[in-house]
Amino acid sequence: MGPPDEGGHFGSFGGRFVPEALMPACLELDVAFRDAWGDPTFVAQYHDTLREFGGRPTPVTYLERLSQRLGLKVYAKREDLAHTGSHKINNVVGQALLTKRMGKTRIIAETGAGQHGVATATAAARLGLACTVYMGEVDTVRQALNVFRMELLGATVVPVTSGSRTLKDAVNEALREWVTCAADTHYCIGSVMGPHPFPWMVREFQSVIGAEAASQLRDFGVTTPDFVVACVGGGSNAAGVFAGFADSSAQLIGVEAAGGSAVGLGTPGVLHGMRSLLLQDDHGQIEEAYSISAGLDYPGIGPEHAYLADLGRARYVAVGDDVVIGALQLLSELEGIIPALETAHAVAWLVNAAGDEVPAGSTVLLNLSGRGDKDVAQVRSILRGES
Amino acid sequence: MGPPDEGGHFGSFGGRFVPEALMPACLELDVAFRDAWGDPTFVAQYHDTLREFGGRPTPVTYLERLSQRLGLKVYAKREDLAHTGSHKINNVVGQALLTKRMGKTRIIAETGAGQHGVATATAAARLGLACTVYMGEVDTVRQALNVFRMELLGATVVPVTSGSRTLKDAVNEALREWVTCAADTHYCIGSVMGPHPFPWMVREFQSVIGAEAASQLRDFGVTTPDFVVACVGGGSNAAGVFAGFADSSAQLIGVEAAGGSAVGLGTPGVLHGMRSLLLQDDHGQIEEAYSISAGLDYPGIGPEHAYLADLGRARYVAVGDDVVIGALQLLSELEGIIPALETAHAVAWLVNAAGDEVPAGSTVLLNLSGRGDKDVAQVRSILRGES
Amino acid sequence: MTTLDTRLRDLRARRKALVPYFVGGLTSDWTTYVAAAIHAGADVVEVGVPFSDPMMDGPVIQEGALRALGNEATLESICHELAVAAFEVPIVVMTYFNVLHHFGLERSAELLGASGVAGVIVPDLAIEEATPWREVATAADVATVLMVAPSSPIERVRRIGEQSQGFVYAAARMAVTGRASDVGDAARVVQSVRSVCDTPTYVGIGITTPEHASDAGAFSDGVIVGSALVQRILDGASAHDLEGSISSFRLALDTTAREA
Amino acid sequence: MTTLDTRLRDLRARRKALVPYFVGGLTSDWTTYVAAAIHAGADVVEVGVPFSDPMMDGPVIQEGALRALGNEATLESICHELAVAAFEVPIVVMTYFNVLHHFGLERSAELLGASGVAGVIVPDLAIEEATPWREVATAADVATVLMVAPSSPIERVRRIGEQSQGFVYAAARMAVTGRASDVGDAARVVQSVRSVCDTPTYVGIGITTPEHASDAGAFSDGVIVGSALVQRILDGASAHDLEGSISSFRLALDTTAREA
Ligand SMILES: Cc1ncc(COP(=O)(O)O)c(C=O)c1O
Ligand SMILES: Cc1ncc(COP(=O)(O)O)c(C=O)c1O
Repeated sequence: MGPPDEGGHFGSFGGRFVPEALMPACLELDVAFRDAWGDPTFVAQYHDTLREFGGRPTPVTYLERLSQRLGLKVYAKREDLAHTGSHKINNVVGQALLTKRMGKTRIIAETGAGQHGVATATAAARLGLACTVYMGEVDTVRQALNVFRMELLGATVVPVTSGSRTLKDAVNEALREWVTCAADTHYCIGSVMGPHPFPWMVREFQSVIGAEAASQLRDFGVTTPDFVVACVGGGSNAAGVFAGFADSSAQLIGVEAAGGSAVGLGTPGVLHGMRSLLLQDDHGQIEEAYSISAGLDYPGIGPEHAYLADLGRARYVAVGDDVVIGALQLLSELEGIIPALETAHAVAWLVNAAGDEVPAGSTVLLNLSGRGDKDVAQVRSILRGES
Repeated sequence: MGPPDEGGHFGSFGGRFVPEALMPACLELDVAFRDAWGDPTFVAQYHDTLREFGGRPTPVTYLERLSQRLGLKVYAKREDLAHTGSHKINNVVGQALLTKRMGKTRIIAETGAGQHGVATATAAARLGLACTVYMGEVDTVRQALNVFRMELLGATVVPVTSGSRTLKDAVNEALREWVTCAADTHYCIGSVMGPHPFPWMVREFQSVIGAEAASQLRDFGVTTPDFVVACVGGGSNAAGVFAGFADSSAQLIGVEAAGGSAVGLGTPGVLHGMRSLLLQDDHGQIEEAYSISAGLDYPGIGPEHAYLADLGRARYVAVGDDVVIGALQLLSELEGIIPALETAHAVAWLVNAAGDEVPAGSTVLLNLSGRGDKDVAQVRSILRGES
Repeated sequence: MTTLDTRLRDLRARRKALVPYFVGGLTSDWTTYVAAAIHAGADVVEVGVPFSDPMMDGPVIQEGALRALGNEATLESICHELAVAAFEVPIVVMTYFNVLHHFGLERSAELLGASGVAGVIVPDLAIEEATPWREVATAADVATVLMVAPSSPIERVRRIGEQSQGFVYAAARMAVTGRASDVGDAARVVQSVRSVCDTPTYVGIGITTPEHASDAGAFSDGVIVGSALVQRILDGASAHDLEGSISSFRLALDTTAREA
Repeated sequence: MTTLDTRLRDLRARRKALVPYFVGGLTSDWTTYVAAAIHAGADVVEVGVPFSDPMMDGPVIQEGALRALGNEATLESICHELAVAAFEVPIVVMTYFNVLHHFGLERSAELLGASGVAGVIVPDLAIEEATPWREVATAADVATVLMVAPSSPIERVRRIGEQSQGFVYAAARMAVTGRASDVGDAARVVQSVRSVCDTPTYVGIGITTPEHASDAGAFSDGVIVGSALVQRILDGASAHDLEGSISSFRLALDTTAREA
């Protein structure tokens, strides 16, 4: 997976569709990121922070009992063990360090369920940056504990009351806010989305997942897995793990939520600064995604994924809410790892595809993007028929 | 910190005060543990499992902003990044592997707030052992989500309705159950307590904390920290980290909850199979501990700590509930790490002692025993004056 | 040169341009507000085609868009109503790029042109991505009005100035649409536009009162008044009520021009 | 040899021992239950001194201990009442080690001895840790009764047999106190005790019905009946009611002995 063109295009996707007011900030960021990413001192600082603070490298775990059950060899990349409980920390550490390097003192972010918000607040606290997080009002109620976590970390959480009051509106609001304060504030976007250079930059910050996993698999004697499987909301964990295997023969599988399947059900469009595949109605109005997992509740997908889908280099599949809980239970019981509901989508696909699309005996790298602690209350109510 | 004598005594503490029915199991365990711990294959398996599955080594993080605030150099050993969110995993992985080695197929455990129960259920799931967890009925209500987590992991949770229906009664009940099933079942105790060989064995399994930390501190150029600080419930995380510095000049500080301060307020007694310091009334009836943090709610302390206190090798201090929340907030805001309430006791002591008992400029190793996610709802209600 | 270019250069010779903004489809009789505005002295009318995710708009115009979407307003329905109304002053449609993209760039340009729309403002279409649209729009004689922001460095102002058709939209401040208490950085922005091109330059973003209009009119070629008017419609003002407001903007601008 | 050793060897020559268990302090008139039991043919009475954390006891005796603690029963109060009652049969106190440890080993032994208590059972005091206590207890002529479990390997049974005073407590099953449906592994346990020593051996843990008593009586020197009786007291049975129950245990044991 190479860099996009100068304008941030991956094939016909990507680009930079933002108000002129934000173009200078996007261009400044592009220059700053290129410069930093080519500077061994910055790269070392990024890796050191992730190691010393973020808990990297996360291990690869051979899932022996799941493998037996499925007739496969399944290895899990354990992003659930990263600080704050998912891969989100990789990205925010990179962006927060870049913020300081650019001489900015404040960071803003959008968040859906709160994972990216908590991660951003965490990196901001650690580095002494002010932090404001935009969160749909509906989500602030559903995820009140994450609001409190962000506040504990010293961040200000702003409930977004516009539109559908969920994630996509939080992105809109963060962008609106960024217009007013880009001089001293960096917008720390939470996935491989938004205007260039975000999709590329976030992928680069997440590619540590794939780089580590490729070398860790070799320690297990696996040169190239047959499949690399990751769930896809915006697509950052998938992009990060795919990056380690782009030049290999591994089949790359991105698993979307059926109710947020931008590749499966979307059409090309422009939102949040990028051209990509989007869920939209007949008039180009963006539709809301719906998924059991808040982190997959996004009506779009990162532009690079749209491109990989176009090329056929990665395949995108969708999994319905109905099988996700079962997959979460299976992994918990067999391996002692309660995955995030987002991650459980990837598990669910694998369980279903084993012995079929994924032939018996295949070697699979599953990106275990996050832990399920945040979801336990929800899963409990679902299993009790309370929701 | 050497091994206890053959009968499991650390000075006048420890020993094996159990019904005859359990003596054979304790003796068998003693033999099995000695044998395993001397067997490089087992030791490698233990370390491999912790590395591949448990997320070890956990990093040491230099807490730059807290250090500045306190005028100290504070390093944190990040057990919050271990799988399931605390040091508890080190112990349960060791005991679960030993269970298999002994040819047993089932594991039982007590739990208070649920951390040790979740960790045990996790290790049992991973290794394919059956698992039953005893939990005070009061705690099953207070910590319903942890009950559900254990169930997700395939464990059976038995609410204990005897006595005060909390942790100490759960230990009693687990021991009672163990009497009936020791032939095929291992009792996986959750701290450095219980009859010999538990206090010693659990300390050995936790000493990975101190061993790692000592070597990681050297990477920071610190040969010997001036202070090593850990919170103490039963005392397993403290024992584990102290083990790396026993032969050094570091001052070892164990921080108890004021309402569960077995060293500060206890007297020698016999409970749960060990002679140690206990909270008890004038007639030798055990008193309930009370602390804001469920994990420190134990009326005793591991026998080795009672011994270290006697010797003066370690110092035990107590911290009241009132300063714990502030310490949790401080670490969250300054460092982006929300600690467990248990851990926050150690932070609270350090904040208070900085510049006084802990002279300005001292180097401190803080054992960050666990993450605070489990406590966020409680802290929120406290700060809102709801409880 | 599009027709809009010609008309607005002519206009400049006569008076300061007053450009009220309305949300297409906000009410079933929304075109009567446009007519009233023209009657009160509007020189150009900006008509918003609603989009679900209007990232350059503040709460007032967001609310307007939401209501219009609730009324099932679409690019086609609004174009149709504009075609029927056939207003005498130039109409400039404001919408987000996805609306055009989804309908098809060429198809959109043709529809707009055929409906008598003179130009478009697409706030999320920066110069870097604008070329494909500009080509088809120009072919349909639909001008593409570009925006200059206070943050735009002079090289960008130059490129925007070169490419913007009809007029240059000078953003008075680093903010999304909404009401404000002054004309912000407008003078500096207009000055930088003037230094690189000769296109008429109108000030928008935060123009809320006739005083703002007269302030901005002193150094620019006109003003765009959006949220201040839309808020009144949201609050229930009739087309007749609006006419009064717009007249006072007209008066303020004309007075400024005479004094200058 | 303690006095209890002598008395129980004498007893063995006469009949199977019936050892009912009561929780000291469970009711204010708890000693009347002891008296009734003796009247109904008890040979020895086991009296529990309650402890907050009775880890060898099932729910019934736990509940009894909890109530007794609620009544502020202590080692001293129970010893005092036993001293006043001065029962003619040997009294064996059952308690947990912390109760003695806290009061002081020597002081406890002296208090027990002075109160006429003939022996103690301390279920959490295994042979490995028992010596300091045994020394002071023996000095006060208080026997220390030890327990053999189904899990005890023969070498341990030998050591327990050598050290146990008064009788050997043969646990019928791997369980804490409670009611059960049979005599479990008692025969095997008693047989292993018999193979290593000549001390009278009583079966306890789960002896619930007169049938169990007669079963166990067939191969042992006596039975201990605890939870079955305590449950009745918890349910409100009077001393007189209990007397009837204990008589039927007596009858069952005596019949067995005659048939053997
Ligand atoms: C655990 C986890 N996995 C996956 C996602 C989806 O994001 P992405 O597709 O960017 O990896 C989220 C988002 O919150 C998440 O929390
Ligand atoms: C995070 C954490 N720290 C400390 C403790 C106290 O246990 P110990 O003293 O055995 O380390 C617990 C117990 O649950 C815990 O969860």
